[in-house]
Amino acid sequence: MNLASYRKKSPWILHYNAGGCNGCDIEILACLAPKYDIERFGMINTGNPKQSDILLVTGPVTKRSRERLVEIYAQMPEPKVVISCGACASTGGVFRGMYNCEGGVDQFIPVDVYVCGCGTRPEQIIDGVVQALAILEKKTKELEESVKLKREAVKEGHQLNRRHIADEIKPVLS
Amino acid sequence: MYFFITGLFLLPLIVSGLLLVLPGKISKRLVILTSFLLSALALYIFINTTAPLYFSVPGYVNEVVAGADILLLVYFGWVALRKKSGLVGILTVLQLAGLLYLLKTLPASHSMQFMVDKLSVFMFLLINVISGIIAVFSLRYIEEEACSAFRKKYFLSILFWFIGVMNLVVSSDNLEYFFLFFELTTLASFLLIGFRKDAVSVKNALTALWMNQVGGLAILAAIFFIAYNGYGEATFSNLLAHTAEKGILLPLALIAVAAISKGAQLPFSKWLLGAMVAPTPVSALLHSSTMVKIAPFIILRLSPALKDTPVAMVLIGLTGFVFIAAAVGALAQDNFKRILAHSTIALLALMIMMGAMGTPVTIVASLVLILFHGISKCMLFLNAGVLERVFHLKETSDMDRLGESGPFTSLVITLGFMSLLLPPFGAFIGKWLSIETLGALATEKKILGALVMVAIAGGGAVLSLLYFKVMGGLVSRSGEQDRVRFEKTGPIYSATIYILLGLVLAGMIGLPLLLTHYFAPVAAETGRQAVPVVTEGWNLYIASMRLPILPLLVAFFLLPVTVITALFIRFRKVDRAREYMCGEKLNYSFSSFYFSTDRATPYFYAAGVLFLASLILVALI
Amino acid sequence: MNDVLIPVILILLAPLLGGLLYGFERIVKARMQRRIGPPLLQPFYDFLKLAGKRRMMVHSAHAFLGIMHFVSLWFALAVLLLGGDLILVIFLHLLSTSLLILAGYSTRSIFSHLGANRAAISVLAYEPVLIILAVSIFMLNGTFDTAAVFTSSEPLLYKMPLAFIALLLVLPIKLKKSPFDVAEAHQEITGGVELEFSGLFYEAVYTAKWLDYVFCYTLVFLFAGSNILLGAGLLVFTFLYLNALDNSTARVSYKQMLRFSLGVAFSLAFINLLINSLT
Amino acid sequence: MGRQYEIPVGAQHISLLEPLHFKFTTENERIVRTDANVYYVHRGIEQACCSKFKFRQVSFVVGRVCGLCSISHTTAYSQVAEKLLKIEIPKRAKYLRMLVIELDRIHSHLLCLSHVAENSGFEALFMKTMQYREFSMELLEAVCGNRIQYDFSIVGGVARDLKPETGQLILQRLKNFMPQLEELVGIYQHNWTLSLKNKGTGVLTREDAMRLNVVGPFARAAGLAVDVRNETEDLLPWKEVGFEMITDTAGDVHARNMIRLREIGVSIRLIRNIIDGLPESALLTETKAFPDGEATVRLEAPRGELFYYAKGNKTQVLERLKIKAPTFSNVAGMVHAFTGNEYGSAAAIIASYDPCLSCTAR
Repeated sequence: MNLASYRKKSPWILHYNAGGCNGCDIEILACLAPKYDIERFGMINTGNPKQSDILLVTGPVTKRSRERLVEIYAQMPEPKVVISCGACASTGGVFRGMYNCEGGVDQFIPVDVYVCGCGTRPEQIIDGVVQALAILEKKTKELEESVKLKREAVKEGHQLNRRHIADEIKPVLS
Repeated sequence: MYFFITGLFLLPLIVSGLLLVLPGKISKRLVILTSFLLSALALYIFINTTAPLYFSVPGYVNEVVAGADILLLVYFGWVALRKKSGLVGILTVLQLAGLLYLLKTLPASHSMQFMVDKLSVFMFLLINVISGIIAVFSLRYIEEEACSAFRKKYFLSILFWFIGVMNLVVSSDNLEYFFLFFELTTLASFLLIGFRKDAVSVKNALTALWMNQVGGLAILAAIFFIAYNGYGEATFSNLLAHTAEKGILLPLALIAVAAISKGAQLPFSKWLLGAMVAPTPVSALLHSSTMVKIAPFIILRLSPALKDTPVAMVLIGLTGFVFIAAAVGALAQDNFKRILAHSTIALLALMIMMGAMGTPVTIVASLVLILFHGISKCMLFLNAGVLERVFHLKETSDMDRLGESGPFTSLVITLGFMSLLLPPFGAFIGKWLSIETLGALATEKKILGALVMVAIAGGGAVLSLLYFKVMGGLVSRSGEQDRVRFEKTGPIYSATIYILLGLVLAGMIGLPLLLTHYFAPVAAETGRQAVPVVTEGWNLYIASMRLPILPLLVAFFLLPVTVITALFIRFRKVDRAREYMCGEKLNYSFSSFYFSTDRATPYFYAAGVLFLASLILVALI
Repeated sequence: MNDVLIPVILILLAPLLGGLLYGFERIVKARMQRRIGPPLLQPFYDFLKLAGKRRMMVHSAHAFLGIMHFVSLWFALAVLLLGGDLILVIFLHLLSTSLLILAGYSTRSIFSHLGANRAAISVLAYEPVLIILAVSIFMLNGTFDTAAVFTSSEPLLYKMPLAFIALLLVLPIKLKKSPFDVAEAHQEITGGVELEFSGLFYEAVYTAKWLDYVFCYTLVFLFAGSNILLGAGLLVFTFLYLNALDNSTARVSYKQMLRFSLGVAFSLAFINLLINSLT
Repeated sequence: MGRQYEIPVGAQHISLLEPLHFKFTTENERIVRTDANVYYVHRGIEQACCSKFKFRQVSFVVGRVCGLCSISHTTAYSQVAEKLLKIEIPKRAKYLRMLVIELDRIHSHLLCLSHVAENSGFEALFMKTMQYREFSMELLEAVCGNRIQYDFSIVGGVARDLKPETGQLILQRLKNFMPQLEELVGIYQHNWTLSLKNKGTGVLTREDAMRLNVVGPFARAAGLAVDVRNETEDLLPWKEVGFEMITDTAGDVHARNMIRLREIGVSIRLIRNIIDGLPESALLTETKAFPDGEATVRLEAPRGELFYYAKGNKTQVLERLKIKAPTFSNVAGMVHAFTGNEYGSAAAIIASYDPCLSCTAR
């Protein structure tokens, strides 16, 4: 029995509206409701980036939302999956080119699943999340392998507050 | 042995005199040396005392005592005149009249003036070791005080004076002597509280004076009633010899009133809170080893006589009420020292209650509380001094992020508060024993027991909330350094606090041993009944109370070790993340809950007065 | 032999039992809300997933205190199940709570602070009730040892029904159930103290919640004495009661919680104590 | 550390659907001051409508201003464009617009109610309300072809016709919904813990409501009888289909819940009347003209008065389009009504305002 394969059964979602029209957001809310009930898949809407696996982003990224989006994304621990919900989150949609819009979510953070529609239907969101589960599992494996590789290369005793870097940077001109 | 005991009495007094005249550098060494010497003496006496020692002093001392009494009262009268305090004046006149009347009517044959039994020795150890540490601490503290060089010497001198008088208080048997020493501690505290000489200090010093004078007056009345009821000499041992007689109830009640006034229980709680204006070592001294500890000491001394009397019942009721009232009062405080003061009052109430119950286990509980509360409170107060001097902090609400600038201080304060609250610390064991014995009281004494139980349960929870509230700001920090760097507070500050921290931890580890070899014998002699302490496997039985050692041992790793480790531990190979701020990157201000008890305070005082009146009434009826 | 073996097995399996209980509760809750709900083993899937996450923390002290919260809670549970002194158990539980509260305070996170503030208030709300409960039990049995309660043939429930009601009233505070889940309050402070934990460290806090289930249900079980049938009945009743309550109430404010708990639950426990002492 | 505690809510917070930022300054969790920052979602729609899109396309763009009340936006824009074009639309189109607006109002109000329940910590009620809400989403899908973003109103009329069987379906589903609505009213009205959380919190008095110029259910709960449906008859014949004003006096969260629940009842009656009296006529008035001149339109969206101003210059592209959303009027009232409440109620109060910031910021 491979315990690791059960990991994908617990995706906790985090929802952020980066400047959309609320349409997709209320459909995400509808997903939680009894008719669609995504808790069947073990999903919880945590509202807390530190404990989430899946980031559901809706809406085109406005200039003010951009930093918050990246900040929240950075606070999520790997493995993490980003789903852009709806046309405007995926590409900017109808808002593309407006002066305060920066375009799709993938301009700033890597997006794994694009969900189409304006607005997306709950079924589509659920479908997107289920696709994300497979990606999540793949990413988990990748992460574990990379961690294994890294642990051997890193020497002890560096500064703690940074990610360890295997090799020192040598000055080009000496 | 007499020699050493006399040394314990006289050495601090002599040093006190010397400190006034010696130059600074020598007096510094003298203080440190004397502190060591006193501790060593107390330890030696403790080890070598097996049976109670009764001893009398030459006859002329009686006259000296009487003269000193009158002189002291005259001084109080002068203070009253100069500060225009009517209350102090009236009380002084009353005391003077009572004293003169007693001197005139009482037979002058004082046979045994002093009694040094295990309880006294127990107190010696507490007084001399803890006060010694405080004296050393105040060397540095008072140096930074803005006052003249003479007043600095004067301050140290009174500290030692205080220690000497305290040693005398806990070993005097004769109530007249006891009265003198009692009033002398009052004097010492009056001088120390008024040390800074500003308006608030003077006012609070006067409050302390008159409140303690009420206690003195009560003692005089007790002496009178002992003679009036025909019990002969007014000594503690004489009182204890007449246990279970109705006539001694009134003197007992009166002495209990004295204890309540010294112990700052409710109607008298104001003076201890006001004492906060004094330099911090004074607070440490008053709270941990001297002054307020007279209250549980008196009750413990009288506990065989008090036990199961109506007076004891009222006393238990009063202290139960004080416990919860002080705890609630503490919640409303923001000043660090005032919070400590309230928690002292609450715990003193518990000590007095345990003493008044007088069963073997409760006496052990009372003793455990006296000792460990002394150590923990001393540690906390000295840290308050450090906070004041090094970090310039007085209010808890300003102590936000202390964990970053002063990791050691914040660690010690956290441990200090935890030691008053949680297993496996000594003070907790005392509290635990109290709750368990109160269960028995609730079975026997029905409603009273149930009410007291409620007060203790509620008060305990309120205190825990209070401690959490204070610790909240202390431990908060935004990140971590690769290596912990303790702040430098100077050798004297850090040495004294290290010693106290060591004592807290050592007391906790050695608790099973201490219970068997230290507290049990003292309690046996104090309560006049055997205190069986048996170790069976992993359990320690005190009378019928079972103290499982294994959970406490594990709790040791769970609490102090964890809290200390938490400061030092560094997880490598774990990435750091920012705190969650809803995606924003702004800075926000923090605070804890605050509470206000302004409306309740008058009712607390009123209830205290009612209890006090019923204390006397019960004894009369 | 049996007196030791069963508790030891229970203690070792406590996280497992708590996890199952939690999973089952999520299903029951979902069904009460007319949903299908997650699978029974969902908490364990969560557990496995959290173990595989990248390790992140705010700082080491915070993470370490979270882990020690779990350890000390497990220990408190062990002492309870092994028949230890009830007062000691309550204070050991307080110890574990205090470690979590300290952890909450140790960060500069606003919601974590707020959660710790509220958790401290919750302690004030339920702790006196528990202590009174312990003393009431002492007055009936003459000992604080839970072992004596587990083996006594006369269930406590018949003698102290009011205390049982008081316990039922404070259980939602401990288990962080509506209407008294102020310390966790997802919509207000997004989980409170737990907020800053992630990955492996959150696992400790998450699993500690399961232990709390076992702890609370053991307290309920105390009321049945050695009568296992009654005990099972009480457990089922409490389980249904808690879920029904959770699903039919909104969260009250911390002040209302404190008022209710100290006013109603504490008074009930006190009246029970009085009745016990007078009879 | 002081006595004051600053609590941020947003941009990302579980109790928010949209990015907005509140900074609550609290004492013992009692709110003493609120700072609100609502312009996270500004996208620049107005400018785009006057430059990128032709005036017939704009009705689809302004629908994306807000997903909750897109029909109100498209209808309001269509109306303002029709005024610029100086055309009168067929009566059937008017009735169908009203039908969809009212259906939209039902779903929006139920969503708001469920959000209040969720933010009050009443998860089961959230689930129940959301479950009951699904019927309105299904009806909207049956009428317009999409669950949200209907694009139903277009310049000159409506895009789709209502089939008779769909009308019957609506009546049938509404009939089914009536007992459910009564059940919801019962819970929102009488649940003890919910009323602890909702009664007396977030109070906005009538005077403040008037002073701060609030609109919609927020104002009606405070006792102000403001409703565009009551005031204008020129574009949509509300009175003809039996509109009725509903107000309350308490002005707290509970009153707002009650207003919404009762307005759902009114909407149901309106829908029944509309379907019963649906006139037969064309759906669209065709015209080849270009917009010219200036015009304003007011329309009652679920959140209150929606205001459109447009200016045409006889080209395909509008010269100016101005949208004033109801939440914009309410922001001042929202910030005001927090003061003195527990922070614990703040999430519920936010939800009870039913803020729509994508409308406000555009």
